[in-house]
Amino acid sequence: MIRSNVMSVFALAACLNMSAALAAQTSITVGMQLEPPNLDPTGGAAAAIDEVVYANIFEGLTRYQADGSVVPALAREWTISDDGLVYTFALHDGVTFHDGSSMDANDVKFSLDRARAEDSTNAQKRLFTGISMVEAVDPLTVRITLSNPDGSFITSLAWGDAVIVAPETIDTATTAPVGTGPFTFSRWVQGDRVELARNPSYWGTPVALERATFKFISDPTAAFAAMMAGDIDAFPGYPAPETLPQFEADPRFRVIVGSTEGETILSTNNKSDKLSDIRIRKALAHAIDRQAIIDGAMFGYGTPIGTHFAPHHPDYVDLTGQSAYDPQKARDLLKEAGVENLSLSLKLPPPSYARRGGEIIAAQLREVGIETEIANLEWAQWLEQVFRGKDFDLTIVSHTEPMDIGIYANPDYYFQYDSAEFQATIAELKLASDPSDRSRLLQAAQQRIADDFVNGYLFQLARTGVANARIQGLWENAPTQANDLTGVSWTD
Amino acid sequence: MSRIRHMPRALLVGLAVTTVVLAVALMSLVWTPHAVTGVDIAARLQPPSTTYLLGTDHFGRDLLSMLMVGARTSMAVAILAVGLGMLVGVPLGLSAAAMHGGWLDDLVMRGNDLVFAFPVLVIAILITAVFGPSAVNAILAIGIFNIPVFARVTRGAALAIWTQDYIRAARVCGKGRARISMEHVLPNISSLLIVQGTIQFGLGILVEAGLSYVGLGAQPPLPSWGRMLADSQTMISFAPQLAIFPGLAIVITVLALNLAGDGLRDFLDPRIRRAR
Amino acid sequence: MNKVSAPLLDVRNLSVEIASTTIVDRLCLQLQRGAVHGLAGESGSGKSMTALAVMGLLPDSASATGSVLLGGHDLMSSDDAGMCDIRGRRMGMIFQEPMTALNPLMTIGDQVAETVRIHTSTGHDESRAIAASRLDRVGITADRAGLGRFPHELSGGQRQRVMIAQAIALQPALLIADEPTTALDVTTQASILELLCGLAEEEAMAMLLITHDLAVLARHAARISVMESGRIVEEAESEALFRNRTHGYTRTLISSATHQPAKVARSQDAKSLLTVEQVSVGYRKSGASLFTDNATRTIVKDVSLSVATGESVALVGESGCGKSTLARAILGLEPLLGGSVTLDGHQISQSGGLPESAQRAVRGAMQVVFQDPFGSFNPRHSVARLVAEPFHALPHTPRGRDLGDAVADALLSVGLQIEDGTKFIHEFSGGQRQRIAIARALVTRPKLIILDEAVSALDVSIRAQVLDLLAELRAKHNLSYLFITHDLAVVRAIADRVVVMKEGRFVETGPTDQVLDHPSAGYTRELVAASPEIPPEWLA
Amino acid sequence: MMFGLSLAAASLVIFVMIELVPGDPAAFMLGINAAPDTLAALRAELGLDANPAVRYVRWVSGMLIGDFGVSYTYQVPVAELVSARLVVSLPLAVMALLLSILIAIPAGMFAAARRGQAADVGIMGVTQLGIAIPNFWFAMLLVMVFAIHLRWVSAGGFPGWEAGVIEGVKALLLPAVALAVQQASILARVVRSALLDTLTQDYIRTARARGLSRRQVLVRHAFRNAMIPVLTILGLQFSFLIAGAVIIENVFFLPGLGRLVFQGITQRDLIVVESVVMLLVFAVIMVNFMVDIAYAIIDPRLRRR
Repeated sequence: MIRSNVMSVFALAACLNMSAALAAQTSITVGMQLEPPNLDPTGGAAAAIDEVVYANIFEGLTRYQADGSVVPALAREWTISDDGLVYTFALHDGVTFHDGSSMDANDVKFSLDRARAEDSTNAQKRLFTGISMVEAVDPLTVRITLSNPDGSFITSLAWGDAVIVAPETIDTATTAPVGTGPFTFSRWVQGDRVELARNPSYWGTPVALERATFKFISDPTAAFAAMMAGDIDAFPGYPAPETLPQFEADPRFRVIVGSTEGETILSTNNKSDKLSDIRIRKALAHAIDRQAIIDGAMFGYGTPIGTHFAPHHPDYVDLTGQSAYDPQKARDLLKEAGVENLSLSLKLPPPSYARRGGEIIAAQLREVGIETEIANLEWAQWLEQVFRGKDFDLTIVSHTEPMDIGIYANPDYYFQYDSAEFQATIAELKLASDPSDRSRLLQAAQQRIADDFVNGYLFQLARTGVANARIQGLWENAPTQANDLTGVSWTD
Repeated sequence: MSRIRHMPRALLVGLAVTTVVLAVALMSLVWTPHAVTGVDIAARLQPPSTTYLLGTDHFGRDLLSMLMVGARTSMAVAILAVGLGMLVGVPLGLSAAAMHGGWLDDLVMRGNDLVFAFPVLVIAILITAVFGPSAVNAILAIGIFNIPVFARVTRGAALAIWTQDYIRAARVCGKGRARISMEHVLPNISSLLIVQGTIQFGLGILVEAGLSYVGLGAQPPLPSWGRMLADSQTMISFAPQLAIFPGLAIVITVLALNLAGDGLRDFLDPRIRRAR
Repeated sequence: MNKVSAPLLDVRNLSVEIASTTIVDRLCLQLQRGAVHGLAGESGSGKSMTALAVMGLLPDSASATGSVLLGGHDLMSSDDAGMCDIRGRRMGMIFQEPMTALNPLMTIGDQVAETVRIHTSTGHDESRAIAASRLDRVGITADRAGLGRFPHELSGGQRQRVMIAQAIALQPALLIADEPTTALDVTTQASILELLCGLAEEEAMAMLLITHDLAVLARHAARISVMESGRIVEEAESEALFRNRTHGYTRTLISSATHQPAKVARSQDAKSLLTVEQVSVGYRKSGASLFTDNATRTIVKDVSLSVATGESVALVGESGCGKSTLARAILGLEPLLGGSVTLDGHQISQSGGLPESAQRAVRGAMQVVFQDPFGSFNPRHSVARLVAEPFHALPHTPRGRDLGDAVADALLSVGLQIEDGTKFIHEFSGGQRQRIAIARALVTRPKLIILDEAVSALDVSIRAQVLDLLAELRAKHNLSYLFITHDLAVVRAIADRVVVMKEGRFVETGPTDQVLDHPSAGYTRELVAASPEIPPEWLA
Repeated sequence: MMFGLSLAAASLVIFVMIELVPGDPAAFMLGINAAPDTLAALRAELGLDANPAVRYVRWVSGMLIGDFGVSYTYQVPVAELVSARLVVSLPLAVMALLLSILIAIPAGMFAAARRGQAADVGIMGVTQLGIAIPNFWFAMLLVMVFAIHLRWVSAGGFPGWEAGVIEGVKALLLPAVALAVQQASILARVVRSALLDTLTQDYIRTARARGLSRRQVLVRHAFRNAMIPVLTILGLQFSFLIAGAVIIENVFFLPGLGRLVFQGITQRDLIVVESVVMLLVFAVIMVNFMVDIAYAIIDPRLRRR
């Protein structure tokens, strides 16, 4: 399933798994724009939690790699029954939690049962709803039975929300997480930083870094200053793309530009009486100059998209031509739809792609005779008014979850797209296992929403990072929200 | 000893600059060198030139035009906020002085102390969080904190007037407290209120800049100096004009208002003191 | 007195200018050791500027020329450092306002000792000892606690004694006293003057006593210089000055000071106009709770008084005795704690309050004139509007032309012009303002006017004119006056009857001549004895 | 008595104000795909389902025994959060205040002593400028010059006092300067005008007549008397500095109280906002109280016998 949470719209995590060379410098300070509210990835939704703890402190049965592939982690290997309902995992031997206790099948059972329990506060509870039973066969074997076959179950287990925790320490995990990862938690200065130290008794390949500090800087200017002043060694989700040319020109730094799973869209309330007419939505699409937005808001970083799908995915269809920038056509469409003096609300969440993009879109819409009333909202307000209250005409948001086109099949989702045809396509997709069928269905889904001009499709969010030029092993792209430091090291 | 008679000159400069800023702000209603609502990405971040006297911002908008409209935003917010403070604060202060020692006086003074005890910026942020960021709510947030200022200044000055014999004479004539407040007290503290108003005006511009700097002032596309600063901060090293000119605009305007306020204080009535 | 010895202070051709206005004009003055020299003159005559010029303490905006020799040493050519050395050591000065002339944050001992310490190398303890002995000399008991007291803990008279102590700490040769007793009560004034003159004689100091009050000089000064508009118009030995009255201005001053308006004849059996019965007035003490009983401070205690139609009654007493509070209570500006006030047969005030209508019925019948000619008028209203103000809320207010006529009448009757009605108050002098205040009081044709220290702030010559005006108006309109004052000379000039008040109570009541010439109460005797007077035989 | 009443009134105002803030902390914490039952479970866990009166009483009675509640987002006791922030905010405020005093008092005295001369006009001109400069802008310029170009100090952040007092002070230096500029300008003007006020008093003339020089009069008599208005302003400034550094803390990414509140507001961590605002109000009232005590120490007229 697909996840789209508020925090994750900022989330620009990184990956690149390289061999770690031992270097003289063994500590790193990594900048992050948002501070995690707590450090328990199984109890909180914020992407920032995973960005600190994923792969560093906590590990799951499987894990994402920098290239987006899912590989075994705590599970050495697994077998799947022919009906696709029973998964049997063999665990690594000799894995211990940071408190010294050993990790075994009971911990796995505890973690998964806890996540799917009635009173669970796991933000991705639905990942686990397909599980009907978890059994600890022996200390190193876990058997999981599903109620229905699920082609993406192994991927689900790689999510940060599915990491393995110990029952003895879970109550304090929010402030003192205890996992099995290569780093142990040392301390958290709320509002400033989280410090990690190398786990000397790590079961896997030991990491090169002895200490790692995540420092939280929300202000883009402060981020720029801290980076320039050398206070921060790497800022994978660097929030001020306008300054990247300066870093590029400076030999001290390396700019890392990668892709994210974030489709940045002009979300349109399809049930709004002003926008229920497809001609008006089409007019909006033609009124928008994507390149101007990418240049103006992201300073050139970003790939135009014509539908809700990541361009780096093999099944991506480039449909940008279908909604090419054509203000005259937009005006004609509006005339055809018989609307004049259209005035729309444009509610913008905090990230700069939304705030800056919003101003540009407002200007572009004004060109074709559509007035917008901009309201800059905080996330909490955005959630309340836009996401839950559906009280909006337009908003700009980046949907950063991988493969999340399925949200269009939910007619109650905030943009309220209700197409029986599309829903049928997705239902079919869920049952399809043949790769070419899946590919066909995914492409059909992309085409459908582009044809219906559900939302304005702007660009795929780039992951712009800056790092000290001597650091290697940082993730380049963000297949999931993480700052995996396991492969990071300094060169001389 | 050479003495520099600086006050009248400062007053003149202050008033002149304030007038110019006001005039520019008003002029922006009918004319700016370029439109400020249009976005022209191709023309972004241009250095000052003959076409764009102060250069362009990250959306290709003319900085000079933005500053002109920004002046309007800042001035309007500050004037209305101070107006709100006066409109509520002055009657409160007048009544408190008229009822000196009574429950109303107590209530007004306690209320004042209470409001003063709250951290201004934090509450302003809260207010905009409650009602949503907008110029109107910025006016409200700044205005609320102007109320106790004017209430206090008015009360202090009015109490001094109430001890004058002409107030006693009026009371002997059977005039009521409300009438005396309007007829005798208010006209005699008006110059003090003008001075305080000028100073609060300058402060209002600073607070407005701070609020819009954190994104809680006037909303785009309406330009405001504070947001212009916030937007351009990261570009200061390659487009310094974007961060320098709005900052200078704030400094110059506030400076002019403060000079005018101080000058007016000395000019209108050398006896009045800054009320605290 | 023989003038063989060289004068201690020799001022020659002293001129002081501020912003090219001459304040002191080619003034010459010689002072001898051990003698008190009086400097008399009305406000603005340049007396204080002369003193400040001698001390070298002129404001920065003033410039002085001429020469000031102290013991042969030219002060005018000294720089500030040189003057600092002389001030406090060779000459000391006492100022008028004891309430503000001492540093409120410093103990009196420290302030007196400071004079010693900055001029000598005396140590802390020794300078404190000197301070203690000097305070002892001026009558402040110099036990340790005394030295450690702060100015606010002392009365006005005591503060003035501290002022004297710090000025004479190092036994200077010259002491300048600028209106040293003007702000003090008459009984305190007498003792302070005795102290000063005693010191001058005992310590062989030359003293320059500056005052507007000729009677003070008549008693205390050996020689007197009379100043007018920056110049000394006459200088003579005291008695000779009063007896000869050579110069016209001196004559005016002396006659004004002793001026008696023509007595107003009136019927003795006139009916009572104002009756004050067992009135008490007070305040709730600050900080006292609403629920405690004895939380009030009573200012006026159970007094009764009546004023007949056409009668002029003076209410006399020292500051804080409650006379102004009583006046305000009669005017309805203060609530009564007990008793009642009746005017012209209508009860206008009683404890617990009366409805507004009770006062309105007789509002026009009673008016007031206050002391301060500067604070009595709203500076933003025209004189006509100011004068017309008492018509407010009268049952039958004249309008339009009638109103204009009434205002014009009132202005004319106090000796002003009709055109003056269009002017603003800052265009008038103090004396004219007091006339306007009287016009305002007259405009409703009242029966009673309460005059609260109405002539106290005026110079003697102006005061004489205003007193004449009051007498004339009283005769013309059969007015009653209740005159609140601290000045017995004024009482004598205007009152038929006098009431002496002390600490909130009446101590003596009776016809003016009888009370002043043959006082029966001890306090009245004290008051009369302390009031300075020019010996009548000198004026014969 | 007055004290308690003020605090009670303040707590009520704060609570009501916070009640009005739209946005559900639980919803914010769980993100946009939270299931309704998860949300309800969290709301119950946070105690958000009780009625406002109960929550008010719970909050106030908790504070009375030093329990400020548990942060919704961080899930640690608010008291812990606040004390961690105070070790940054308080030293910052103290440093800024000290800087401001060190600059303002000599400057104000110097200007007062040379009233109307070029030095006075110059100092007053600079203070006017100091008042007119938005401190966040000034902070920005400071960072550009001292952190990025000269690299003398770090651009922001706080290493913690365990990194050493010198490191801590160094990290707070630029923010303190940015905060102090405006405060020092205001204070210098107040010092000057208070001194000029007292210099016109009668007792100054008396002291001059005693033989004190202008300088002696300024130091021995005028200064102490002028301290009273200066103290008033200092009290106000300290209160402002504790709470008013929100923007500056953001510019320098300092983990201070101001940023905690700001973050609390945007993340709907209302219990933190409530408690910190209450604490700030309490601090202001305390500071005022201490200023009153200081008045009494300086001015014998205000001492109770």
